[in-house]
Amino acid sequence: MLRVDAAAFDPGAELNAFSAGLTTAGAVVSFTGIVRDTPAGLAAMEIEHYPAMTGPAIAEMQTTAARRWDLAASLVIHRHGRLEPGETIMMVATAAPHRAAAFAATEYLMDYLKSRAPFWKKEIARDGTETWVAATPEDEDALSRWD
Amino acid sequence: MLRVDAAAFDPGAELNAFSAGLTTAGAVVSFTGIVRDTPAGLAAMEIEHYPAMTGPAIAEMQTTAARRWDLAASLVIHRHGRLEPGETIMMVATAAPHRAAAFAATEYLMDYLKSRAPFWKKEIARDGTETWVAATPEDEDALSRWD
Amino acid sequence: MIDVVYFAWLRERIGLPREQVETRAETVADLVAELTAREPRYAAAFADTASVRVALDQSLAGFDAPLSGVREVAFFPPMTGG
Amino acid sequence: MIDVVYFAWLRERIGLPREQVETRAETVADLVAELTAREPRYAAAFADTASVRVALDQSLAGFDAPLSGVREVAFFPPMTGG
Repeated sequence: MLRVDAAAFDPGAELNAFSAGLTTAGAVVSFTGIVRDTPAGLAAMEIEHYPAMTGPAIAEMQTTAARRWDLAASLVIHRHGRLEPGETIMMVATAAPHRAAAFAATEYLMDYLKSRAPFWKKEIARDGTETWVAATPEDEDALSRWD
Repeated sequence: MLRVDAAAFDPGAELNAFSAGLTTAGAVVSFTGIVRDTPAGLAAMEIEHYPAMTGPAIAEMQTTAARRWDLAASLVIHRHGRLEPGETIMMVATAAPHRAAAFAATEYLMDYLKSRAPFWKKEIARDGTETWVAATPEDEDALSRWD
Repeated sequence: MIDVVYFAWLRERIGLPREQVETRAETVADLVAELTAREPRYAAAFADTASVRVALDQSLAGFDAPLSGVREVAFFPPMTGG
Repeated sequence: MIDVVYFAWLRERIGLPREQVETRAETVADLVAELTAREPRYAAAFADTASVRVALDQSLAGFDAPLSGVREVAFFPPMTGG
Protein backbone atom coordinates (compact mmCIF):
# COMPACT_ATOMS: atom_id res chain seq x y z
CA MET A 1 0.00 0.00 0.00
CA LEU A 2 1.33 3.39 -1.03
CA ARG A 3 -0.07 6.90 -1.07
CA VAL A 4 1.62 10.18 -2.01
CA ASP A 5 -0.70 13.08 -1.38
CA ALA A 6 -0.81 16.75 -0.38
CA ALA A 7 -3.75 16.09 1.95
CA ALA A 8 -3.30 15.57 5.67
CA PHE A 9 -3.89 12.06 7.02
CA ASP A 10 -4.66 10.52 10.41
CA PRO A 11 -1.75 8.23 11.45
CA GLY A 12 -3.81 6.46 14.12
CA ALA A 13 -6.65 5.69 11.74
CA GLU A 14 -4.12 4.47 9.15
CA LEU A 15 -2.42 2.23 11.73
CA ASN A 16 -5.76 0.71 12.74
CA ALA A 17 -6.87 0.17 9.14
CA PHE A 18 -3.52 -1.41 8.30
CA SER A 19 -3.70 -3.77 11.29
CA ALA A 20 -7.36 -4.66 10.79
CA GLY A 21 -6.81 -6.88 7.78
CA LEU A 22 -4.02 -8.99 9.26
CA THR A 23 -4.71 -12.60 10.18
CA THR A 24 -1.28 -14.24 10.34
CA ALA A 25 0.92 -11.28 11.25
CA GLY A 26 1.07 -10.49 14.95
CA ALA A 27 3.77 -7.81 14.83
CA VAL A 28 3.14 -4.32 13.47
CA VAL A 29 5.83 -1.61 13.50
CA SER A 30 5.14 1.96 12.46
CA PHE A 31 7.20 5.07 11.96
CA THR A 32 5.60 8.52 11.91
CA GLY A 33 7.52 11.67 10.97
CA ILE A 34 6.28 14.99 12.33
CA VAL A 35 7.37 18.51 11.30
CA ARG A 36 9.51 19.89 14.11
CA ASP A 37 9.92 23.51 15.01
CA THR A 38 13.51 24.81 14.55
CA PRO A 39 15.67 26.98 16.84
CA ALA A 40 15.12 29.91 14.42
CA GLY A 41 11.35 29.34 14.45
CA LEU A 42 9.71 27.44 11.60
CA ALA A 43 6.72 28.88 9.74
CA ALA A 44 6.30 25.94 7.38
CA MET A 45 8.00 23.13 5.53
CA GLU A 46 7.48 22.81 1.79
CA ILE A 47 7.93 19.39 0.27
CA GLU A 48 8.50 19.10 -3.47
CA HIS A 49 8.58 15.78 -5.27
CA TYR A 50 8.95 14.23 -8.74
CA PRO A 51 5.50 12.76 -9.34
CA ALA A 52 6.46 10.50 -12.25
CA MET A 53 9.24 8.91 -10.21
CA THR A 54 7.96 8.93 -6.61
CA GLY A 55 5.42 6.12 -6.83
CA PRO A 56 7.59 3.67 -8.79
CA ALA A 57 10.64 4.39 -6.59
CA ILE A 58 8.74 3.72 -3.35
CA ALA A 59 6.92 0.69 -4.77
CA GLU A 60 10.31 -0.80 -5.66
CA MET A 61 11.52 -0.27 -2.08
CA GLN A 62 8.42 -2.06 -0.79
CA THR A 63 8.95 -4.96 -3.21
CA THR A 64 12.57 -5.30 -2.12
CA ALA A 65 11.57 -5.23 1.55
CA ALA A 66 8.95 -7.94 0.96
CA ARG A 67 11.61 -10.08 -0.73
CA ARG A 68 14.16 -9.59 2.07
CA TRP A 69 11.87 -10.18 5.03
CA ASP A 70 8.83 -12.31 5.77
CA LEU A 71 6.26 -9.50 5.65
CA ALA A 72 2.49 -9.72 5.50
CA ALA A 73 2.11 -6.12 4.26
CA SER A 74 3.75 -2.72 4.14
CA LEU A 75 2.31 0.78 4.02
CA VAL A 76 3.95 4.05 2.96
CA ILE A 77 2.15 7.40 3.10
CA HIS A 78 4.10 10.55 2.21
CA ARG A 79 2.81 14.08 1.92
CA HIS A 80 4.01 16.88 -0.31
CA GLY A 81 3.20 20.59 -0.40
CA ARG A 82 3.10 22.97 2.54
CA LEU A 83 3.12 21.61 6.11
CA GLU A 84 3.15 23.45 9.41
CA PRO A 85 4.94 22.44 12.63
CA GLY A 86 3.13 19.57 14.32
CA GLU A 87 1.76 18.14 11.07
CA THR A 88 2.58 14.57 10.10
CA ILE A 89 4.88 14.37 7.06
CA MET A 90 4.87 10.68 6.43
CA MET A 91 4.31 7.23 7.84
CA VAL A 92 5.65 3.75 7.24
CA ALA A 93 4.14 0.59 8.69
CA THR A 94 5.02 -3.06 8.21
CA ALA A 95 3.39 -6.24 9.51
CA ALA A 96 5.12 -9.56 9.97
CA PRO A 97 4.73 -12.82 11.87
CA HIS A 98 7.87 -11.93 13.88
CA ARG A 99 8.83 -8.58 15.29
CA ALA A 100 12.48 -8.62 14.14
CA ALA A 101 11.33 -8.63 10.49
CA ALA A 102 8.85 -5.80 11.06
CA PHE A 103 11.47 -3.63 12.80
CA ALA A 104 14.14 -4.30 10.16
CA ALA A 105 11.81 -3.72 7.20
CA THR A 106 10.47 -0.46 8.65
CA GLU A 107 14.01 0.85 9.23
CA TYR A 108 15.01 -0.26 5.74
CA LEU A 109 12.07 1.58 4.17
CA MET A 110 12.83 4.70 6.22
CA ASP A 111 16.51 4.69 5.24
CA TYR A 112 15.61 4.35 1.56
CA LEU A 113 12.80 6.91 1.68
CA LYS A 114 15.23 9.43 3.22
CA SER A 115 17.84 9.13 0.49
CA ARG A 116 16.28 7.45 -2.56
CA ALA A 117 12.70 8.70 -2.82
CA PRO A 118 12.52 11.93 -4.87
CA PHE A 119 11.38 14.39 -2.21
CA TRP A 120 13.05 17.67 -1.31
CA LYS A 121 12.26 19.69 1.80
CA LYS A 122 12.50 23.43 2.18
CA GLU A 123 12.24 25.11 5.56
CA ILE A 124 10.57 28.50 5.67
CA ALA A 125 11.55 30.36 8.83
CA ARG A 126 9.18 32.77 10.55
CA ASP A 127 11.40 35.64 9.35
CA GLY A 128 10.82 34.47 5.76
CA THR A 129 14.25 32.89 5.19
CA GLU A 130 14.03 29.82 2.95
CA THR A 131 16.50 26.95 3.32
CA TRP A 132 16.64 23.69 1.41
CA VAL A 133 17.24 20.85 3.84
CA ALA A 134 20.60 19.26 3.02
CA ALA A 135 21.06 15.52 2.85
CA THR A 136 23.44 14.35 5.57
CA PRO A 137 26.36 11.90 5.22
CA GLU A 138 24.68 9.92 8.05
CA ASP A 139 21.57 9.38 5.92
CA GLU A 140 23.70 8.11 3.05
CA ASP A 141 25.76 5.93 5.41
CA ALA A 142 22.56 4.43 6.82
CA LEU A 143 21.96 2.74 3.46
CA SER A 144 25.24 0.83 3.50
CA ARG A 145 24.10 -1.43 6.36
CA TRP A 146 21.55 -3.02 4.00
CA ASP A 147 24.12 -4.01 1.34
CA MET B 1 3.59 6.54 30.29
CA LEU B 2 2.58 3.04 31.30
CA ARG B 3 -0.70 1.18 31.55
CA VAL B 4 -1.37 -2.46 32.44
CA ASP B 5 -5.03 -3.27 32.07
CA ALA B 6 -7.47 -6.02 31.18
CA ALA B 7 -9.52 -3.62 29.05
CA ALA B 8 -9.15 -3.40 25.29
CA PHE B 9 -7.50 -0.26 23.91
CA ASP B 10 -7.40 1.52 20.55
CA PRO B 11 -3.80 1.53 19.22
CA GLY B 12 -4.49 4.26 16.66
CA ALA B 13 -6.03 6.58 19.25
CA GLU B 14 -3.10 5.88 21.59
CA LEU B 15 -0.58 6.64 18.84
CA ASN B 16 -2.29 9.93 18.05
CA ALA B 17 -2.55 10.95 21.71
CA PHE B 18 1.11 10.06 22.25
CA SER B 19 2.21 12.10 19.21
CA ALA B 20 -0.02 15.07 19.96
CA GLY B 21 2.02 16.38 22.87
CA LEU B 22 5.39 16.33 21.12
CA THR B 23 7.04 19.61 20.17
CA THR B 24 10.72 18.74 19.70
CA ALA B 25 10.52 15.09 18.70
CA GLY B 26 9.86 14.47 15.01
CA ALA B 27 10.28 10.69 15.02
CA VAL B 28 7.70 8.32 16.51
CA VAL B 29 8.11 4.53 16.34
CA SER B 30 5.42 2.15 17.53
CA PHE B 31 5.10 -1.58 17.96
CA THR B 32 1.71 -3.29 18.22
CA GLY B 33 1.30 -6.95 19.10
CA ILE B 34 -1.83 -8.74 17.93
CA VAL B 35 -3.11 -12.19 18.97
CA ARG B 36 -2.53 -14.52 16.03
CA ASP B 37 -4.53 -17.59 15.21
CA THR B 38 -2.52 -20.83 15.41
CA PRO B 39 -2.38 -23.83 13.02
CA ALA B 40 -4.44 -25.83 15.54
CA GLY B 41 -7.04 -23.03 15.79
CA LEU B 42 -6.89 -20.61 18.71
CA ALA B 43 -9.98 -19.92 20.83
CA ALA B 44 -8.28 -17.43 23.15
CA MET B 45 -5.07 -16.35 24.79
CA GLU B 46 -4.98 -15.87 28.54
CA ILE B 47 -2.37 -13.53 29.92
CA GLU B 48 -1.46 -13.76 33.60
CA HIS B 49 0.81 -11.26 35.30
CA TYR B 50 2.33 -10.39 38.68
CA PRO B 51 0.61 -7.10 39.52
CA ALA B 52 2.98 -6.03 42.30
CA MET B 53 5.99 -6.45 39.99
CA THR B 54 4.69 -5.57 36.51
CA GLY B 55 4.49 -1.80 36.85
CA PRO B 56 7.85 -1.29 38.57
CA ALA B 57 9.61 -3.68 36.16
CA ILE B 58 8.29 -1.89 33.06
CA ALA B 59 8.89 1.57 34.54
CA GLU B 60 12.52 0.61 35.12
CA MET B 61 12.85 -0.47 31.46
CA GLN B 62 11.47 2.90 30.38
CA THR B 63 13.88 4.76 32.67
CA THR B 64 16.82 2.80 31.31
CA ALA B 65 15.72 3.46 27.72
CA ALA B 66 15.42 7.20 28.44
CA ARG B 67 18.95 7.17 29.86
CA ARG B 68 20.43 5.28 26.90
CA TRP B 69 18.78 7.24 24.11
CA ASP B 70 17.71 10.82 23.53
CA LEU B 71 13.96 10.23 23.92
CA ALA B 72 11.17 12.75 24.36
CA ALA B 73 8.73 10.14 25.71
CA SER B 74 7.87 6.45 25.81
CA LEU B 75 4.59 4.60 26.12
CA VAL B 76 3.89 1.00 27.13
CA ILE B 77 0.40 -0.48 27.23
CA HIS B 78 0.01 -4.18 28.06
CA ARG B 79 -3.17 -6.15 28.53
CA HIS B 80 -3.81 -9.14 30.73
CA GLY B 81 -6.76 -11.53 30.99
CA ARG B 82 -8.54 -13.26 28.13
CA LEU B 83 -7.96 -12.09 24.53
CA GLU B 84 -9.33 -13.46 21.30
CA PRO B 85 -7.55 -13.70 17.91
CA GLY B 86 -7.30 -10.28 16.31
CA GLU B 87 -7.22 -8.41 19.61
CA THR B 88 -4.29 -6.16 20.42
CA ILE B 89 -2.14 -7.52 23.26
CA MET B 90 0.21 -4.65 23.79
CA MET B 91 1.83 -1.58 22.34
CA VAL B 92 5.09 0.29 22.74
CA ALA B 93 5.78 3.74 21.32
CA THR B 94 8.78 6.03 21.64
CA ALA B 95 9.40 9.56 20.38
CA ALA B 96 12.80 11.10 19.71
CA PRO B 97 14.37 13.94 17.76
CA HIS B 98 16.12 11.33 15.56
CA ARG B 99 14.68 8.16 14.13
CA ALA B 100 17.61 5.89 15.02
CA ALA B 101 17.01 6.51 18.73
CA ALA B 102 13.26 5.86 18.43
CA PHE B 103 13.82 2.58 16.55
CA ALA B 104 16.51 1.37 18.98
CA ALA B 105 14.55 2.30 22.10
CA THR B 106 11.37 0.61 20.84
CA GLU B 107 13.25 -2.59 20.03
CA TYR B 108 14.98 -2.44 23.41
CA LEU B 109 11.67 -2.09 25.25
CA MET B 110 10.14 -4.95 23.23
CA ASP B 111 13.09 -7.26 23.92
CA TYR B 112 12.89 -6.53 27.65
CA LEU B 113 9.10 -6.78 27.81
CA LYS B 114 9.29 -10.21 26.15
CA SER B 115 11.71 -11.68 28.67
CA ARG B 116 11.78 -9.49 31.79
CA ALA B 117 8.23 -8.23 32.35
CA PRO B 118 6.24 -10.72 34.50
CA PHE B 119 3.62 -11.83 31.99
CA TRP B 120 2.78 -15.41 31.04
CA LYS B 121 0.68 -16.42 28.08
CA LYS B 122 -1.51 -19.48 27.79
CA GLU B 123 -3.01 -20.53 24.47
CA ILE B 124 -6.43 -22.15 24.59
CA ALA B 125 -7.07 -24.11 21.41
CA ARG B 126 -10.54 -24.48 19.93
CA ASP B 127 -10.51 -28.13 21.05
CA GLY B 128 -9.97 -26.96 24.62
CA THR B 129 -6.26 -27.86 24.89
CA GLU B 130 -4.36 -25.41 27.06
CA THR B 131 -0.66 -24.69 26.41
CA TRP B 132 1.61 -22.29 28.24
CA VAL B 133 3.67 -20.38 25.67
CA ALA B 134 7.35 -21.26 26.20
CA ALA B 135 10.06 -18.62 26.23
CA THR B 136 12.42 -19.12 23.30
CA PRO B 137 16.23 -19.03 23.36
CA GLU B 138 15.95 -16.36 20.63
CA ASP B 139 14.04 -14.06 22.98
CA GLU B 140 16.71 -14.48 25.64
CA ASP B 141 19.49 -13.99 23.07
CA ALA B 142 17.85 -10.78 21.88
CA LEU B 143 18.68 -9.19 25.23
CA SER B 144 22.42 -9.72 24.88
CA ARG B 145 22.74 -7.19 22.07
CA TRP B 146 21.92 -4.42 24.57
CA ASP B 147 24.72 -5.31 27.02
CA MET C 1 6.55 -16.44 57.95
CA ILE C 2 7.05 -15.57 54.35
CA ASP C 3 4.56 -14.99 51.51
CA VAL C 4 5.13 -17.32 48.57
CA VAL C 5 3.40 -16.66 45.25
CA TYR C 6 3.22 -18.86 42.16
CA PHE C 7 2.42 -18.01 38.55
CA ALA C 8 1.51 -19.82 35.33
CA TRP C 9 2.18 -23.59 35.34
CA LEU C 10 3.84 -23.43 38.75
CA ARG C 11 0.59 -22.06 40.14
CA GLU C 12 -1.38 -24.76 38.33
CA ARG C 13 0.84 -27.64 39.48
CA ILE C 14 0.93 -26.47 43.10
CA GLY C 15 -2.78 -25.68 42.96
CA LEU C 16 -2.76 -22.26 44.59
CA PRO C 17 -1.61 -18.76 43.73
CA ARG C 18 -0.29 -17.72 47.14
CA GLU C 19 0.42 -19.13 50.57
CA GLN C 20 2.18 -18.23 53.78
CA VAL C 21 5.08 -20.51 54.63
CA GLU C 22 6.63 -21.02 58.05
CA THR C 23 10.29 -21.56 57.25
CA ARG C 24 13.81 -21.07 58.48
CA ALA C 25 15.28 -21.54 54.99
CA GLU C 26 18.30 -19.29 54.53
CA THR C 27 18.25 -19.20 50.73
CA VAL C 28 15.79 -19.64 47.90
CA ALA C 29 17.32 -23.06 47.19
CA ASP C 30 16.71 -24.10 50.81
CA LEU C 31 13.07 -23.02 50.53
CA VAL C 32 12.63 -24.97 47.28
CA ALA C 33 14.12 -28.07 48.97
CA GLU C 34 11.71 -27.69 51.90
CA LEU C 35 8.68 -27.30 49.64
CA THR C 36 9.74 -30.17 47.37
CA ALA C 37 10.03 -32.47 50.40
CA ARG C 38 6.50 -31.52 51.50
CA GLU C 39 4.20 -32.96 48.84
CA PRO C 40 4.37 -34.41 45.32
CA ARG C 41 2.66 -31.35 43.79
CA TYR C 42 5.61 -29.19 44.90
CA ALA C 43 8.08 -31.80 43.67
CA ALA C 44 6.28 -31.72 40.29
CA ALA C 45 6.41 -27.93 40.14
CA PHE C 46 10.11 -27.72 41.04
CA ALA C 47 11.26 -30.83 39.14
CA ASP C 48 13.18 -28.74 36.62
CA THR C 49 14.49 -25.66 38.38
CA ALA C 50 16.25 -24.58 35.16
CA SER C 51 12.72 -23.58 34.03
CA VAL C 52 11.88 -21.72 37.22
CA ARG C 53 12.60 -18.05 37.85
CA VAL C 54 12.53 -16.33 41.24
CA ALA C 55 11.71 -12.83 42.42
CA LEU C 56 12.32 -11.60 45.97
CA ASP C 57 10.09 -8.70 46.90
CA GLN C 58 9.36 -8.23 43.18
CA SER C 59 13.00 -8.18 42.04
CA LEU C 60 14.56 -11.03 40.05
CA ALA C 61 17.02 -13.09 42.09
CA GLY C 62 18.96 -16.34 41.91
CA PHE C 63 18.42 -19.59 43.81
CA ASP C 64 21.42 -18.80 46.00
CA ALA C 65 19.93 -15.47 47.16
CA PRO C 66 19.44 -15.13 50.94
CA LEU C 67 15.88 -14.83 52.27
CA SER C 68 16.80 -12.67 55.24
CA GLY C 69 14.42 -9.69 55.41
CA VAL C 70 12.41 -10.86 52.38
CA ARG C 71 8.62 -10.62 52.68
CA GLU C 72 7.49 -12.13 49.36
CA VAL C 73 9.05 -14.87 47.24
CA ALA C 74 7.64 -15.44 43.75
CA PHE C 75 8.20 -18.53 41.60
CA PHE C 76 7.32 -18.55 37.91
CA PRO C 77 8.43 -19.84 34.50
CA PRO C 78 10.49 -17.66 32.13
CA MET C 79 8.37 -14.65 31.25
CA THR C 80 6.56 -14.39 27.95
CA GLY C 81 5.35 -10.81 27.72
CA GLY C 82 5.11 -8.62 24.66
CA MET D 1 14.43 16.84 -28.45
CA ILE D 2 14.59 15.76 -24.86
CA ASP D 3 12.53 16.78 -21.82
CA VAL D 4 14.67 18.17 -19.03
CA VAL D 5 13.17 18.63 -15.54
CA TYR D 6 14.65 20.38 -12.51
CA PHE D 7 13.79 20.13 -8.83
CA ALA D 8 14.47 22.03 -5.61
CA TRP D 9 17.34 24.54 -5.76
CA LEU D 10 18.27 23.49 -9.30
CA ARG D 11 14.76 24.49 -10.39
CA GLU D 12 15.05 27.77 -8.50
CA ARG D 13 18.48 28.67 -9.93
CA ILE D 14 17.53 27.80 -13.48
CA GLY D 15 14.18 29.49 -13.04
CA LEU D 16 11.93 26.86 -14.57
CA PRO D 17 10.70 23.38 -13.69
CA ARG D 18 10.79 21.83 -17.15
CA GLU D 19 11.97 22.58 -20.67
CA GLN D 20 12.52 20.87 -24.00
CA VAL D 21 16.12 20.87 -25.14
CA GLU D 22 17.36 20.39 -28.68
CA THR D 23 20.59 18.49 -28.19
CA ARG D 24 22.97 15.97 -29.70
CA ALA D 25 24.66 15.31 -26.36
CA GLU D 26 25.66 11.67 -26.06
CA THR D 27 25.87 11.51 -22.27
CA VAL D 28 24.44 13.33 -19.28
CA ALA D 29 27.84 15.02 -18.78
CA ASP D 30 27.72 16.32 -22.38
CA LEU D 31 24.22 17.73 -21.78
CA VAL D 32 25.36 19.46 -18.57
CA ALA D 33 28.32 20.99 -20.46
CA GLU D 34 25.97 22.26 -23.18
CA LEU D 35 23.54 23.79 -20.66
CA THR D 36 26.35 25.32 -18.59
CA ALA D 37 27.76 27.02 -21.69
CA ARG D 38 24.34 28.50 -22.49
CA GLU D 39 23.65 31.00 -19.69
CA PRO D 40 24.98 31.94 -16.24
CA ARG D 41 21.87 30.57 -14.47
CA TYR D 42 22.73 27.06 -15.75
CA ALA D 43 26.38 27.55 -14.83
CA ALA D 44 25.19 28.52 -11.32
CA ALA D 45 22.96 25.45 -11.05
CA PHE D 46 25.63 23.01 -12.21
CA ALA D 47 28.61 24.69 -10.53
CA ASP D 48 29.00 21.79 -8.09
CA THR D 49 27.95 18.59 -9.85
CA ALA D 50 28.90 16.56 -6.75
CA SER D 51 25.65 17.96 -5.31
CA VAL D 52 23.57 17.10 -8.38
CA ARG D 53 21.78 13.80 -8.95
CA VAL D 54 20.38 12.57 -12.26
CA ALA D 55 17.47 10.39 -13.27
CA LEU D 56 16.91 9.14 -16.82
CA ASP D 57 13.28 8.29 -17.49
CA GLN D 58 12.72 8.28 -13.69
CA SER D 59 15.60 5.95 -12.87
CA LEU D 60 18.74 7.13 -11.07
CA ALA D 61 21.78 7.28 -13.38
CA GLY D 62 25.35 8.59 -13.44
CA PHE D 63 26.78 11.54 -15.38
CA ASP D 64 28.46 9.11 -17.79
CA ALA D 65 25.13 7.45 -18.73
CA PRO D 66 24.23 7.60 -22.46
CA LEU D 67 21.18 9.63 -23.50
CA SER D 68 20.29 7.44 -26.46
CA GLY D 69 16.57 6.61 -26.34
CA VAL D 70 15.99 8.68 -23.20
CA ARG D 71 12.87 10.88 -23.18
CA GLU D 72 13.20 12.65 -19.84
CA VAL D 73 16.30 13.78 -17.94
CA ALA D 74 15.82 15.01 -14.36
CA PHE D 75 18.37 17.02 -12.35
CA PHE D 76 17.97 17.48 -8.59
CA PRO D 77 19.92 17.71 -5.33
CA PRO D 78 20.35 14.65 -3.06
CA MET D 79 16.89 13.60 -1.93
CA THR D 80 15.57 14.45 1.52
CA GLY D 81 12.42 12.39 1.95
CA GLY D 82 11.11 10.75 5.08
